[in-house]
Amino acid sequence: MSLTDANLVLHVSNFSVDYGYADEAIRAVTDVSFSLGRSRVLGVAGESGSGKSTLVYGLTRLLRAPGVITAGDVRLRLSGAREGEIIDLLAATEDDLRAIRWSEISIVMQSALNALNPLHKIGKEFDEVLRVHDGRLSKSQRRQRAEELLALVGLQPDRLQRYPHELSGGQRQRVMIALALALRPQLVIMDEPTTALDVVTQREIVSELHELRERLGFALIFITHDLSLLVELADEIMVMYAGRIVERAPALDLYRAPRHPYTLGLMESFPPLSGERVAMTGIPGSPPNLKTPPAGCPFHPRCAYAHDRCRNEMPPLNDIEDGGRSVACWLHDPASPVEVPVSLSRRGDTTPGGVK
Amino acid sequence: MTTRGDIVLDARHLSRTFTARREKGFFKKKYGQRAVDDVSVTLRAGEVLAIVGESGSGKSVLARMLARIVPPTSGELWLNESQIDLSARRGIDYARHVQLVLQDPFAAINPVRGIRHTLERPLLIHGANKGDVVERSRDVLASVSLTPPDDYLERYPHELSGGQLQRVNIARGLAVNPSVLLADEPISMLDVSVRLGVLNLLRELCDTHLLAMMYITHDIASARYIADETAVMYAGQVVERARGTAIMDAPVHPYTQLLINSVPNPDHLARRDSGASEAKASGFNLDGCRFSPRCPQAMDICHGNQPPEFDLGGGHTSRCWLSATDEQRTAVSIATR
Amino acid sequence: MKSLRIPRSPKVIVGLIILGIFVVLTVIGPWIAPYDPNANTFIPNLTPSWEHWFGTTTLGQDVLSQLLVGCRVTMVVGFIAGLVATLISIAVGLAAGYMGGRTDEGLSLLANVFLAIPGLPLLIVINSYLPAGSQANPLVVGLVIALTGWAWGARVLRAQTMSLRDRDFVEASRIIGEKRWRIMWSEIGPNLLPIIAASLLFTILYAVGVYSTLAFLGLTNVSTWNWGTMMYWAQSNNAALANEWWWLAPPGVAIALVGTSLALINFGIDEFINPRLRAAGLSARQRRRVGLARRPRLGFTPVLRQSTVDPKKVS
Amino acid sequence: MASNSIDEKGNHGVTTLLRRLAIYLFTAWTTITVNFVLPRLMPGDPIQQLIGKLQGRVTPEMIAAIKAQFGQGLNQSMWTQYVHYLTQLLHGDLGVSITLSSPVSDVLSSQIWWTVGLIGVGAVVSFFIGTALGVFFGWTRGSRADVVIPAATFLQSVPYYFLGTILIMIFAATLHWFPLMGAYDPTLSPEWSWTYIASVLRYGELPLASIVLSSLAGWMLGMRNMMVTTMSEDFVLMAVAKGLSRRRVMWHAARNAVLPSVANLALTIGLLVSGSLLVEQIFNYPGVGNLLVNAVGNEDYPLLQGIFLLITFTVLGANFLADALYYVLDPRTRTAAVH
Repeated sequence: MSLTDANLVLHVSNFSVDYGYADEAIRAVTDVSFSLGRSRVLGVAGESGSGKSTLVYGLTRLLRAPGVITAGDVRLRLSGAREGEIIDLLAATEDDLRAIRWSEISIVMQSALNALNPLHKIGKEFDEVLRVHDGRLSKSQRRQRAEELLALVGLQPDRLQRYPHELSGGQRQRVMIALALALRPQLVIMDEPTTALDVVTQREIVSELHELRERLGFALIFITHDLSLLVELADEIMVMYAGRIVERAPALDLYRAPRHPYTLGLMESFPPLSGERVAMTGIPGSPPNLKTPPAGCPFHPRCAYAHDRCRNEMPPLNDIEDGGRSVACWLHDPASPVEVPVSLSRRGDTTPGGVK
Repeated sequence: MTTRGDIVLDARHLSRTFTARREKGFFKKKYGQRAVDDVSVTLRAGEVLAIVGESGSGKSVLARMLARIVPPTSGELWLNESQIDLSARRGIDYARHVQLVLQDPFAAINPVRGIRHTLERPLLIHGANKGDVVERSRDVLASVSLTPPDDYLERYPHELSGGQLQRVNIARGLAVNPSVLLADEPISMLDVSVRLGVLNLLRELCDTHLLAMMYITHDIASARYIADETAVMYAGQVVERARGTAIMDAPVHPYTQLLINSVPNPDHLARRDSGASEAKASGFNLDGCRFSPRCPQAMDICHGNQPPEFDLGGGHTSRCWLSATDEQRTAVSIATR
Repeated sequence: MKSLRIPRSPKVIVGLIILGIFVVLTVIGPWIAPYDPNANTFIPNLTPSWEHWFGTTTLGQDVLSQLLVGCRVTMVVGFIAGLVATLISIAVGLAAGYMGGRTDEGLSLLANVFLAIPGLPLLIVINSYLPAGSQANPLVVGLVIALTGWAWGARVLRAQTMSLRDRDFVEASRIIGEKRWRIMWSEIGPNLLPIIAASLLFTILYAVGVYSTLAFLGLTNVSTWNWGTMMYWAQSNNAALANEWWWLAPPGVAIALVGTSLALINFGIDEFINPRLRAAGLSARQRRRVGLARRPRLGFTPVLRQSTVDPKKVS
Repeated sequence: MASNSIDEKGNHGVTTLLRRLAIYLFTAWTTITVNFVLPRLMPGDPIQQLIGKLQGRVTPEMIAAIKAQFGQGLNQSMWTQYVHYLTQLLHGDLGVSITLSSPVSDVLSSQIWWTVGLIGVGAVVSFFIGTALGVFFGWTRGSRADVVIPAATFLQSVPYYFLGTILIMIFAATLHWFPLMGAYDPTLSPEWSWTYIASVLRYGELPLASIVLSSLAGWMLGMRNMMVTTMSEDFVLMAVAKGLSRRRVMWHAARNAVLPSVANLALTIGLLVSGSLLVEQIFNYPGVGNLLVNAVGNEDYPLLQGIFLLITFTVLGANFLADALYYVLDPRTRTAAVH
């Protein structure tokens, strides 16, 4: 329930979020638990409406009205001067939160153009966070620091004099990443930071992110709908569907040997860039409407292996095998009347590229 | 009687330059000012030609020129072996033969009109009998697997999911039985899990109706999945093209190679050199090879001379000096000196 | 057009009720007026009483009767001017916004000129040159008001049309071969309805205000009863100095109420056009009911340790 | 060689500003032309009627001057008259006021400062207070402070002349807190003395308050809407995520939200001036508004026209200043975007 392991940065248990109040409320995130180790990368995959963004905005208490956190416990281990202290994010006061924001947790939003104040030069964005959180820095020190940060993401120092609209999409997103690292936070959250960019730019930014993380050692929560991208980037991946975690596994294990039919379906939704061309099916149907979620497992209407129990009972997220994997699927219940298909029972150490 | 492989739409040397445009109010035009520069494409019955490119590569402008809603600055357009008079206004007849399906289904369907209106309009415009219209709307909905059609006909766009809307969007394009279907990034706005369904639908429509189809995308893997022929565009030009999967399996042009290496691919987890720096990431060259400022293999010749399309055999071409013979390069060097 | 539903907030309902009352009074006002508004046979300066609900004027006239009779002229001029101005602005805004190019340049210039010239002084100048007979004619005055009041709506509609013109569904209509006028009318038009409605409300508001102002200045025929002329007579008889509030208040409050009702209805339209304005907030009572200690603040998502969602729905 | 986009529009912000200037100049010319055409084209020939009425009441020279100004009885082509009219305007000659028997330009230059002072100060004060209130009520949306919204809506709908009259009735006639009317103590004569200036300020309080009160609600409601809209932008949430103080976050939002208000400034100045002209009528305050109403009543067409031109030009000038302010405040108008 708490953050006993000193190597953990964040511990989340039974976290739930609603949108709206009373009769109009819908359940956007249900019963999410996970923990994140120092310098680890956690990938969150899911389609629009799966609750992945709601989850992280909720954790950081940044979710806008009418979002309401309805259950859970979120603990963050502080670093730096407050090393060893543990803060309960859901019980924290506004002042507590303000003190740890950006210095301990920073966030990169999907659209850098919208996230940067259009009236501020880039330099001012850096100057502001540095000044607010560290009053000891002089103006020239802040400027020097800003230039270092830009250099870190491969941008020229003269970009500080530019306005956001004068930069290209890739440059803006780099600025956002540099800004997020400005105070050396131990946790950085990135919400689809590369979705709006071209693949080539995405590749450049993702590579940079790798280097930066190895160099600076921050923990990262990376959200995207692109599972392949996550497999490259993340240590561990959570797949979300209809507000719940349906599968959680180390990245390569998830890729080589998915256990949830939805994860498998997602993978088979990306045609491969090599090998034989074969017909693929994707996932039939469409994601559920959260206002009227189906009874039982929310995925059952689209699932080829659904049986009676799936239609009536919500499967819990259970640990399976060893190696820290868990899946929420009745298929893997010992009492399942349906035999687990080969595609969902492969061993995790099979050669890469086995999923075709 | 059309047979598979017949040339339906043939575009030769199409170019489009956008001259300086006056700012109108606070609204910007949707596609940028970059030109399409001397692009030739051939669409064949029952085949899919994929155009792959980044945003701003000119692929959408190309599609709009083929649909004749953006007039080309120069070039020729042949439909069913007769030349189209590009100086004339696009007639209703051309619209019946060539249809364009737009990218974003949420934007491409009028939010305040019902699905029925959206499907009936093309039929009525193109002279369908008022009595038949409902029946034909049902048929076309069924052909994009929205069944039973009556469940959809009376609904409004906000009541449908993205995947369903995109099917309606495609159905509208199909309603008049066109011979050419141009699909502009038809899956990029959709949820990941429904993308393949739409791709499969397009392929199936292409095969059953012997449609000549152009599939525009920034996702080269989806092009590999669906296309009979693929062309890669960069800065308004086709830099490489090939039939089948040759482009993905053995890319020749450095840009194509960069594109393919950039696609997230867990099967090749070896760290790729990002080489990310601004100098490489921006700009294109108007005098020489457009890609030369970013190209890791650029030679002197590339900066001052535009490469032509070099034929590599089997319909595979590459617009790159690397594909030229030594004699060809020498000839150009001498000529420019 | 199901999706064009204006939110039915209490504001909109109150606005519709108030406006409805005045519309009814416009129709029946002169018939239910207890006295002849011109009759100056009553005791002057009576405070409100059962005989004279709103009292009498210094001239011995019944204020209620003037108010009821004046309602019709004021409202009719306001609505006619508002309607005509809105029609002009639809035509100009749609044509300029959709056609673009020269048409747009010309029409926009025209609208910009009318926007920049201060309306009331222009109106006063035009009005003063009108023959005496026309000045007295509310219809003529209404049309002149419409002439000075269309440009704002045209500008807003033009901007909106331009943003719609570049939207994919309009392009899709062009692709299937739809004719230009049909795209404007059948595809773009329905999407403009909320803005047209807002523009209509504003021009009516403007017209009622301007017409009563002209009347207050004595620039219309002062023997035609409307709410402006009532204020004109009150002002010229120094009602304010004599503290005759019952004479001043009815016309002023009536205009303010009409204006408020239009503005309240417009709140609903605003929230429809711009969903961000929709009340995300809860009243204090609703908050207590769902168990929130205080108003949700930006960046501090409230924590409510019990879900409000029916557990059966989530199973 | 390498360039980001084929056609760079480097300084289109300045171009936009110059375009606005061109529109205002065109509007000024239109106004002048309307002023020229209206009396000549109106049915019933109002000028002929005026001259008829004036016979015997004013000097023959004046009648001749009016005839010349409005082209009566001269066998000149319209074009010649028009050129003559423009030439006179360029020399600052607006004709002679019939009722005051002095050049219109003199009359106006002696009265304009009252109007500019009162309305100008009123406009600026109400813009700042209204905007500040709008920021506050936008920021606290959803709290109890929301109750002011219906009240402000009502206040916004109150016709100005009614508000002014009621203010006089309550605060001047009944409570005697303020002087009843006029611009200064009638026992004083205009001079640069402290007593006189103090009297002007004292007499200006209530009219100023009425202007501020009547236009405040409009600014406030508009600003509140913009504030609410802006607060749902990502960069405001970013400001919170960066751990900035509430004041600083509010400033981020307010600075952006004020832009549409400034953009609207130009549109609203005309309305504001129109409404405020009444202030002089109601408070019996000197100034062009008062002159305007009197000119209409007396059919003093030369004066009427002069006032109209003056007001229009002032409004156009203010519009241009507002546009320039917007240009200064929003960097996006100054530099082209890279796309």
